[in-house]
Amino acid sequence: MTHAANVFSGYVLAAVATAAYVVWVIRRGRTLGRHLGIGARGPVSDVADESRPRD
Amino acid sequence: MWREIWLVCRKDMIIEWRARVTLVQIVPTVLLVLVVFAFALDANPSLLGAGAGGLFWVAVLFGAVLGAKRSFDIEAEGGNLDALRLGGLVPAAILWGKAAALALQLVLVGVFAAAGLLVLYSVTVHDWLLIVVAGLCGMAAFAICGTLYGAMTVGLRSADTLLPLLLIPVAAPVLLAGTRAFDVALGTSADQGWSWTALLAVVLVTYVAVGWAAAGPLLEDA
Amino acid sequence: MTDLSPRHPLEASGDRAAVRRQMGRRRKAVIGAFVLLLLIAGGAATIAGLRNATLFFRNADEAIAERVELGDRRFRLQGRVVPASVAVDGGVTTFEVIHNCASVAVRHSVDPPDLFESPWIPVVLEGRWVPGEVVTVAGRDTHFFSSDNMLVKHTNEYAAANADRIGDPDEPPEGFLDDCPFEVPRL
Amino acid sequence: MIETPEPDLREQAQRAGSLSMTGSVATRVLGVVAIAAVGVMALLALWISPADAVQGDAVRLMYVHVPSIWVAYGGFVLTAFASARVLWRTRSGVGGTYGVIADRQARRWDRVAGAAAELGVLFTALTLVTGSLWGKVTWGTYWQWDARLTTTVLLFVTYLGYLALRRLPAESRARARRSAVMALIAVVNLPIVHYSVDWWRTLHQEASLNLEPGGDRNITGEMYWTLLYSWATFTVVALWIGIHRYRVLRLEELAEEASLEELLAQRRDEQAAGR
Repeated sequence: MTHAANVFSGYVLAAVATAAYVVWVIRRGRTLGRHLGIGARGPVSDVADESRPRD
Repeated sequence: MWREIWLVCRKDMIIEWRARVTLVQIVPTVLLVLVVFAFALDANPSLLGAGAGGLFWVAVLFGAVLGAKRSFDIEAEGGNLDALRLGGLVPAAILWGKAAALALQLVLVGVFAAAGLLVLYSVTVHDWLLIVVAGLCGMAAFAICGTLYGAMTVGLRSADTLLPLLLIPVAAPVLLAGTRAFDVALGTSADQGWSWTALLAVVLVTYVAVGWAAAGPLLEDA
Repeated sequence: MTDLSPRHPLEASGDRAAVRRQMGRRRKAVIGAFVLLLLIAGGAATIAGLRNATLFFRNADEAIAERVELGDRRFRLQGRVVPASVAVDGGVTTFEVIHNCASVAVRHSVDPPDLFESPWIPVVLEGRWVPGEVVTVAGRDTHFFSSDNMLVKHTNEYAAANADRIGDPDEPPEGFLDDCPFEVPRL
Repeated sequence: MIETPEPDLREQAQRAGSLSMTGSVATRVLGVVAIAAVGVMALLALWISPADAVQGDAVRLMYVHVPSIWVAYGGFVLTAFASARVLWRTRSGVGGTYGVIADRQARRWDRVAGAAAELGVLFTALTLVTGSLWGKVTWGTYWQWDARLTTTVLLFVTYLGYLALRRLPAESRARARRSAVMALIAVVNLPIVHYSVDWWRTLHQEASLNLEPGGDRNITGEMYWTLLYSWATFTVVALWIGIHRYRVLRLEELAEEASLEELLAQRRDEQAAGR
């Protein structure tokens, strides 16, 4: 009985934790993208990596 | 190089001699840790003897965190670190000089903590040589770690809270090996004390190597 | 006359420390390699030394050999449970564990975990030596091990439960008892 | 005075037609593959693969526990590699030729290090939790201070510290360099964790998969393939999240720069108004 319960909770925990992280990452990307107004230019992967040099 | 290390070390020791922060603040705090543990374990005095080795190292680690913080606090004020570098000192010399000074201060802390153990916990020492060798290796390792992470967090606003989080996991091998060696030297365990001391030495050499590699990137233009 | 010869940027910067650093780089690499070598050698030596240091448990044969040093101190004991020796009396489970052909009689005072039921399972027990005449599969002994905590140390072998198993489940693991001068009774 | 209307960013994002700002065709495909793979994995691990002869159903925790730590190892190794590149790229700052490209590449590697370390921490946490649950049903205890468990928890805390160090506000190049040094210190613990079961006596069992050629395998066929499949699944999932996380880190940098520019503009306006 405890075997099944532990296996079950292990899988559920792993799934929930990973899913929560996925959602957090994607939502954070959306929020930041909107904040920066990148939405109009398409997803960030298409925006050139134009890190400006220091000095 | 050696001269430069000596200069930095002497500078830190002079500052310590004038301000006496280690002697007047860190040593009493470490002794207080031992006293508080004694209160907490009062109901079972035999536990005090059994845990003496571990408590010693926990207390010294605590002292090392405080010492590392202090060691870089004096550099953060007024851009001292930049001044040292502009004075032509090699980053490695700054790092090793500060580490040496911190190690000396930790030895001071350790001597007081050991005296505290003898008095408060009434332990008996079976093997003084093991205590001294393991103690010196462990404190040198603490000092190097402390200096590295001190340099990493110098001038950061949340350095006070971050330093223990960074330092304690890295210092854990020292804590483990030091405790085992002390347990043997205090006669509470039948382990192989010198093997653990050898592990301490290896950890020490590892930190020296890492410090060697990291001094440049950390201090050059951080 | 002005010197118009091109300068190395390091020279031009007038940073003597930087010049020295550049020159010292090769020597640094040699020392670095030396330190690394020392580190590997030292690490290997220590690991060899600590391999036998008892960090977590003592095997049954070592526990018997070190009985005098251990005295009445607590330590962890490891061995495989002999299926035929298991007996439950009230809350106390008695059994024997074998490692390297040394057998230790155990009195365990707490309910064992589920996997204790599997034959020849390796277990780690926490407790101490207690003097007392006992008879084990290996002969007479002057001490037994009094334990109050049992951990099942399952092996790294995995096999399907429903596969056809060869021989009876009471069979000891292959080669485990080969060099032993005694016979182990079966269930 | 003519008022220019504020552009509705939300609307713009919707017009861009993307569910996520950090997605691309590649990540979308990867995401679908990952989710499908997880479904198949659940079926394989919980249903099709057999129960263990000794452990029974508890063995099914292995298919989460072991791949998690493998992916975490991979993440930490990638962090160390990327950190080495950060230091290597930004060393020798003398002269101007190195400047722009080197700095850009260093920043990219720094982002790789950050994203990989975060995934490593997540999967180490999963390893610890599932291992604890597994330990309860097999060993009979949730936790023991044996060498493997202790070193793993230290690994976890060390990288938590690394992430904390990364979050501290600082000049971006100094921050990248500083955290790179720490990542290189932290990765030393990795071989210790992995070989702890061989070097010391532990309650934890030794590695089941012998990776040396010709080494014998301690797992029977179906379980072995399920384990390998789970590992592949975890890798795909980690890659998918990792790419997104990398892009989010890029966005964070952009946001930081933007806010800095905004502040500068404000200051300029103030001065202009004051004059």
